[in-house]
Amino acid sequence: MVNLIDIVLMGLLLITAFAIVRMRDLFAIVMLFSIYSLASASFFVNLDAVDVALTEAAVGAGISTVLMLGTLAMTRRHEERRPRQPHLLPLFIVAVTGAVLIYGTLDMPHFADPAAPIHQHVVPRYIEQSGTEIGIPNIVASILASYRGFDTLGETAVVFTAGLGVLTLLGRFGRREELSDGRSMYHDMILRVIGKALVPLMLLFALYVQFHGELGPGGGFQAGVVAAAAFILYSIVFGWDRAQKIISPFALNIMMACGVSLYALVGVAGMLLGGEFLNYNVLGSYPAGGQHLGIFLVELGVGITVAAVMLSIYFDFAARLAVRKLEGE
Amino acid sequence: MYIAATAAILIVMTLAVIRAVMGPTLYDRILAGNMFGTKTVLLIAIMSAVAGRADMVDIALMYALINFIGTIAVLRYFEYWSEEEEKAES
Amino acid sequence: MILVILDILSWICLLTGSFLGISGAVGLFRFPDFFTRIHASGVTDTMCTVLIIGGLMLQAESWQMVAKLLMILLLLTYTSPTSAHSLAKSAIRGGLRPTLGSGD
Amino acid sequence: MVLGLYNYWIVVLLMMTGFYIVIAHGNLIKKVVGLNIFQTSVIIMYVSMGKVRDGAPPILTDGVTLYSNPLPHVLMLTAIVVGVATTALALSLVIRINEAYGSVEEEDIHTQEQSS
Repeated sequence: MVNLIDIVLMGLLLITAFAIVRMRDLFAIVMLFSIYSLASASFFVNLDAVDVALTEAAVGAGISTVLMLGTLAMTRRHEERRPRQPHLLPLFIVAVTGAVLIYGTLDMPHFADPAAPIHQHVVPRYIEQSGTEIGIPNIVASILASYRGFDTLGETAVVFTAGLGVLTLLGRFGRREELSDGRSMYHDMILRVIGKALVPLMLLFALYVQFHGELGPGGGFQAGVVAAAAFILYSIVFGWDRAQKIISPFALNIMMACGVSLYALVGVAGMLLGGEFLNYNVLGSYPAGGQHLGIFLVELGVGITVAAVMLSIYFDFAARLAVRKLEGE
Repeated sequence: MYIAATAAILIVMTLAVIRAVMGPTLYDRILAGNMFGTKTVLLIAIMSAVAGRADMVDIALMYALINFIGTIAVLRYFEYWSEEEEKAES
Repeated sequence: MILVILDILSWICLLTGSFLGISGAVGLFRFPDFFTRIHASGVTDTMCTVLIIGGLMLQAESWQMVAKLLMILLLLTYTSPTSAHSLAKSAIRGGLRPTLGSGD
Repeated sequence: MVLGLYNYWIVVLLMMTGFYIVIAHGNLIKKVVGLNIFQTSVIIMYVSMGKVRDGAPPILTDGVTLYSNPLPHVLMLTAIVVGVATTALALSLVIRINEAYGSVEEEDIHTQEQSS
């Protein structure tokens, strides 16, 4: 059954990708891209990558679709039909690169081969030892937050930097309370009622994903995205100006920085207590307890940063849209 | 029995993708995307039932929540565009 | 005995659900215009979800699984008619009209 | 013998589709979508390398000994979130370009640059 799902989903991915190449309507492209990412996420579940699937589900169908639609609202909807130089050169480059890559795959071990080199080094130790060394069932979480905690600190910093970048590119400083992004969907009663019921559910689910991440799929990255998505839903249904009154952009900027700092401070705390940077063993009275505390705090930091960055990015886009509307009038 | 349900859902997904690629209107594409989303939820639920693991159902739950946002966001921007067009006409 | 009955019930649920799903997809694929298509998918989608998730619930090994599936069921029964409704409404507002028959 | 590699080949095809969109199309938004397709296909590549036949998801459960490889999952999980953050950055650049040049087509921007 794994292979059946695998082949069908691969086929669907190919169909969507080719359709995206041919399509001119950018809106249709965004829709197809969201289908593409849904299909790839079910593909990840099929290949046992539950954490990756959770992330892709939250990011691909939610945040990136919303951001792309926001961009389309501010630019234009159609790709200009314009004869360019014959497509032969790009096609040739692509064909050559593809042929080289396929030649490269010939040396790779077969799909799902348990004897592949990738499964022989480092990983057996993670799988065998993480249960006793870290003491949490989700191996992905223990690698993410503990064994490779330094990597994750870097990634969190990258997310933070991207958030800052969007803020510098699109954010307008100064008063923006009087702006609004126009008629919200507030007039639609069914949507309003359902939205009101769903937002708290999503926030609850975000907390569940955050704190259950050590036992099942989940963790700071996913939880942050879901929390941001809840506020985005609120903002879409009730209007951006209302959402801003609940959580102000200034507070978001502070949260962005606080999350990364929390992560780094946990590392420094390890150093002060006599271990290495990001060594959680020394945080508690016994190593596994220290690991628990460390992973909990680190994931919390990641969650706060990711949620704040995603929401701040969305608010920046919405603010730009509102400014555009104001200038257009 | 699971395999029959899986096959049925995969067929539905394929038809939905074809509809999304063919169009012809944007609403058809959104409808197909929405249907693809609900069927993805079901597919993942079945996969986790086959694996017998309750924690994989979380992913399906996540989809059920997020897919809704996608659809609503699309409709929101549709309204935005129709406002723009109204303004352009008046 | 009870297990066999549960098995048979869940099979019936899964099979009917799959059938409904496929009929909805065929409708989505074959029907002539947007409103008939949304009719096809909107009518079958919810029932298909209820049946398939219900079938899985009958097979579930733990109460945790049942509770989570129930959550999915609730969410989908909330969101999927809502999005179908908003979509149809938005299509009407966007100027799309059903193609009507020739009146014969 | 070669059939065991079909997964990687389809991934290469997907990757090249994304690459083609990036180099052959002039619309900046479409280029961003192309980059995203490329990125997703790289993620699929890594995740397929991590799959072990009959393996379980890498969450420790009693009675299961064979797990799929968790390391690619960790790397790709962060890559997805970083990917969406950088996509947002790219999109905001596109918005600023559109404000400055009034177009998101590469050729329009180029001609405007030439004439000024």
